[in-house]
Amino acid sequence: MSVRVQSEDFDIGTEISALTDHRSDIGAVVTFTGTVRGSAGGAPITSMTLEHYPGMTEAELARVEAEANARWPLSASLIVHRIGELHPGDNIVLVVTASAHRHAAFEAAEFLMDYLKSHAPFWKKEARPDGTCSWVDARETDAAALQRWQKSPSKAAE
Amino acid sequence: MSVRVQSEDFDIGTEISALTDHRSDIGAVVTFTGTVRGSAGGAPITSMTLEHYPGMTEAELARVEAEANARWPLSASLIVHRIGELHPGDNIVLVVTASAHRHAAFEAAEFLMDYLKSHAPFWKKEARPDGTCSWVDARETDAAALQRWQKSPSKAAE
Amino acid sequence: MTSGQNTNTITLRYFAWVREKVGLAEEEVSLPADVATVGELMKWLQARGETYQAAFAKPEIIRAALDQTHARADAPIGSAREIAFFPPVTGG
Amino acid sequence: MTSGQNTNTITLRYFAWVREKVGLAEEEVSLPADVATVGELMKWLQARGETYQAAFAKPEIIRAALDQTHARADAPIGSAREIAFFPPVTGG
Repeated sequence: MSVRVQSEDFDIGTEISALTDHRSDIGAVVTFTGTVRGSAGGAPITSMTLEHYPGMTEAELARVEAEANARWPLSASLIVHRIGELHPGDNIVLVVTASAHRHAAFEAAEFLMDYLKSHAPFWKKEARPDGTCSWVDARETDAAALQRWQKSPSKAAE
Repeated sequence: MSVRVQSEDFDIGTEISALTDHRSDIGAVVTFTGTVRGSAGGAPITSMTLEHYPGMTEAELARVEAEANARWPLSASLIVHRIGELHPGDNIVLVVTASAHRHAAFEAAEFLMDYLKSHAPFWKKEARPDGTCSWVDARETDAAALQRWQKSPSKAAE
Repeated sequence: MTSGQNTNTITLRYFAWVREKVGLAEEEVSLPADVATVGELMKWLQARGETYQAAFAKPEIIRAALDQTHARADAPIGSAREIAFFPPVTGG
Repeated sequence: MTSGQNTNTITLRYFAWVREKVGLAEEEVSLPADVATVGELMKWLQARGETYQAAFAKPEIIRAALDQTHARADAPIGSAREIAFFPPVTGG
């Protein structure tokens, strides 16, 4: 149950080990890693800069993590989000969820990502080869993705 | 797009790197890791032995992976399943899916696990501290989990 | 077309507790002509002795594969070379 | 209760293109008494000059937070010490 905002890269194996080593109550671990794609809307990008709202970011991430832990029986969870200038292929975000059973781990990870995408105060700016930059527009599908979490999960008790 | 059956442990970070290094078309990577729990039905277990059907196992895993790739626009996927004697905390299975967008990666990973659980010819035998052993019963919930994949995925085009 | 032809000989394979109860991992058998489906084969096996009787006492809970592909009890054996019997799978 | 009391002074923070258009990351302002909600504050800011006019031209697409918690346009400012304005978030 922790959240971090950092410039440095993260190592997925290390993060999983930190959560799960020496524990035998965990049966399922799901990770989600978001990475910088080399193009946006068909045009190449050279870098992506992530701005955030220090203080509020950590508070929002802690809130969504607490909500996930209230909804699913999680053994452990982690959110790491990078800030600053990143390049195609770089890691942006990591979510890890661990539970006794797989559906809880899957659903909680997807829930965390859907909420993070719509609530955590991060903004992406893309730079193109010609030197121009633009802020990424919010996707309507991200708001729509939240709808499914309005009712309680069907498979959490399994 | 590959499947492996092996006695040796796997390293999640290494497996992700092998799939995603030097690629900039991937935006989302989901991993599922199944691990041996230290108890079953409230009673401790000392080890778990995985038997399989050589030949058919690889064929079934390749089939479910091909089906996932037909349903979702995956950039890469991997299934690794261990066999032999394992102990509490040990890794059993790894599924990795990579796609441009997160919902495809999440859904494909969950689909792979649901199908693997019901179709891949593996059997688990648990050993208890008193020296007795028993074969794990198939869970009805695993068969039920397959039902949701009978219709085509709703969010794959996103 | 040669006298060595023996289209009824197939390999049977057993896994998990089916293997333990039968006491064999695999064997070659010559099927009688009236055993045409997977279900009929299970009935025929039941009659082969005590261990088979124990293994196949509840054929409805046993799964089968024809040439390494899942098959139901009513599936015709046809020209399959390998038939496997096992409990519902529990991997993952 | 002292003469140094100044309950109307709050910190405004701007992020992403709102920050770029306003030309400031943060500032202290004294709010007039008739600015009671987040939406009224955006209207008041619009009138402060060209850069604010550009940043808040379409207030319906701007999001706000009161003391680091998401707030809608009709949310009362109340005793908030920090109000932030920014585009819809795009992290993850």
